[in-house]
Amino acid sequence: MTNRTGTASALTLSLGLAAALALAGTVALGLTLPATVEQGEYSRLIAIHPGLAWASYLAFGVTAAASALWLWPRTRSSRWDLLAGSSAEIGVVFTALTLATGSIWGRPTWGVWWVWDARLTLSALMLALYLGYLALRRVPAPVDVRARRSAIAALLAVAVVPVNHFAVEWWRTLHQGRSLAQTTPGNDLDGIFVGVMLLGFLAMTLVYCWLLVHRVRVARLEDRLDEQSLAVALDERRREAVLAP
Amino acid sequence: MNGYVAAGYGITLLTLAAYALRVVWRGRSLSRAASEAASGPPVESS
Amino acid sequence: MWRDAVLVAGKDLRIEARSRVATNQVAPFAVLVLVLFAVALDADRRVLEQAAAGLLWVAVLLSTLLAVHRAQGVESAEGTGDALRLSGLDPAGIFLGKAAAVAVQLLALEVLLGVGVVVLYDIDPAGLGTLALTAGAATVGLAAAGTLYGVLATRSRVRETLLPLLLLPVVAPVLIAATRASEAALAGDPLGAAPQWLGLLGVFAVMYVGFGVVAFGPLMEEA
Amino acid sequence: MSPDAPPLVDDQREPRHFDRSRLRLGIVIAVVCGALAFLVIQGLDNATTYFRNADEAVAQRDDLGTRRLRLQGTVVPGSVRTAGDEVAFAVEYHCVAVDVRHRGDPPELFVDGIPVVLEGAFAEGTDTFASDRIMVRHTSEYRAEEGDRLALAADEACPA
Repeated sequence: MTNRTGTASALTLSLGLAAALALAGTVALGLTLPATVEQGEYSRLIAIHPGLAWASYLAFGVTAAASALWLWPRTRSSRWDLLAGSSAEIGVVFTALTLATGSIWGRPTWGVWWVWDARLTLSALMLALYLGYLALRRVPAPVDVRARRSAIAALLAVAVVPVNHFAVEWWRTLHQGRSLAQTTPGNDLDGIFVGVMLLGFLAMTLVYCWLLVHRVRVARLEDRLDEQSLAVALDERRREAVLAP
Repeated sequence: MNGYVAAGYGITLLTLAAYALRVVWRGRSLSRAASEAASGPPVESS
Repeated sequence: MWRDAVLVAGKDLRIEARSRVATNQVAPFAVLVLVLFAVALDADRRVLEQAAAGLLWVAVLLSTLLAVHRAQGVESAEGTGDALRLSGLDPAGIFLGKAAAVAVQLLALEVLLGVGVVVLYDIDPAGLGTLALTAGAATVGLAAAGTLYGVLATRSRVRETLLPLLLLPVVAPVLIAATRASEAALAGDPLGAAPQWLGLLGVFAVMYVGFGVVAFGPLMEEA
Repeated sequence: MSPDAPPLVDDQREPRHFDRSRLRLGIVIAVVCGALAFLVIQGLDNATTYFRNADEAVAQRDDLGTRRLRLQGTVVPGSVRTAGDEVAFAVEYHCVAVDVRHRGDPPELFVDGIPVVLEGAFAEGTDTFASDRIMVRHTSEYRAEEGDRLALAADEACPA
């Protein structure tokens, strides 16, 4: 596979296929969920919204774990830094989508687009924190400096994830409690909804993995090209210096 | 189908597709640039 | 560690006292923010009264950005940062010293803003003990988090815009908790909510002082 | 260890420095964990952040005055009356009911027997809550639309 261009491989092809299948299944089943008493048709959004939120937690968790592995001297390797940055970027996409779908669900069901309860406030803060993290990564700096800085920032930022997850239990929120902890086992309809929701979790996880592999490869290419262009520039500068007199 | 539901699904699928395309496309252009750079800068006659 | 902290704090405060930037620019800026809010909301005096606590802490937050920016700017000029790094001082001490210097400036500023709120917004200063505790805990948290993120954002050309983006989400809990605690204190705390918010402020302060003590060393080694 | 072979100064210093930073890291981790644990315990305790339940609001009626707050309760079945641009109904929580007057249109999914969060304040001198926003609070339980709605209201029966 020497002549291929791009970041695809057998791994991403199979991951992508699985992700597409799971996502298609989620959408098909999600859109045909029965309407419910409390929420009418709007309960159909449960197929995607919790899955997106889960994928964003997963992405930020991976960022934190990779950052810790970079900081630990025995496992230090540039690959953890690239993984952390790539995962955070995907996590930001998922967080933004979580907020968007939640807002779209909230308007007809709660009656408002947005409220400042603990869950929503923390989700917004989570998005802002990781936007800051990505901005920090974009600051031009030597690779090692960037890695150390962003690893520490990632470890500081990740605290918001568990607090956000349990916020619905620690504080009173307009947002409903954690979905899986709240269902009643005897209720058939709960079973259907939980099943579709779990399929949504699977689909979003696969989409995340597929995106992550591609994004890490892109990040590695970016770094390599930066190094090369730096080397070329230095080379030219040297030649100019030799030719100048 | 209800507008809010459609909007929720639509925004999710479109955003994910757009982001995925961006990443893949960037990977292609970068790997092309990398292979060009590896084979040396294009020779220019001066 | 503690002796180094006192040294660095004394140095930073002396620089601030001599340069007079804090008294001539930061303090007037903070008061200006209060005045602008007052002008914007003056039509309904009740709104101003209800929002006083929030506005006070927003003004403090904006001033924190300036103070942190100054504290880092002192080190990035003319290689003083390198001198500090090579001085053999304990990084944790440097962190505590710089944070303490910022905290002292912020406390002075909060007293000034408090008086400003009483005068400009016509607030009856009640619950002074709770207010003092709130200001103390919030200031320690703001100074510690500010100093930590200040050094993260330092040495980059986009520092002016990067620091607010990094710091504001982090200190948002301080803004919320300090505002709620101050509101409760001003109303005489009829519902007993102030201690809970004070607890949150204390937790935040302890956590960020801890993070700073551990993380400041590795962050200073870079660059 | 033999007493006649004193260790080199460097040998003694390096591990001490190492231990110290280790110790410091340990202390900080312990302190941060303690602080987080405190937050969790306090958070579990601290239930008053976003809204007050109807029974608590009634108990705190005197302290609340005409302060704005959020009030949570279940819409008492059969209590909803519409008059002009106002809706009057009652919400209850733990068998304590509060009369509500709401200005404006209630949300689409507003019906008897659902839990709602209201924004507003007690009207001066009365125990009526003047609300200007109704938010419907949902649980994660799902019931098919054809199922009867009375099942929702019958969950908690109060002594008359």
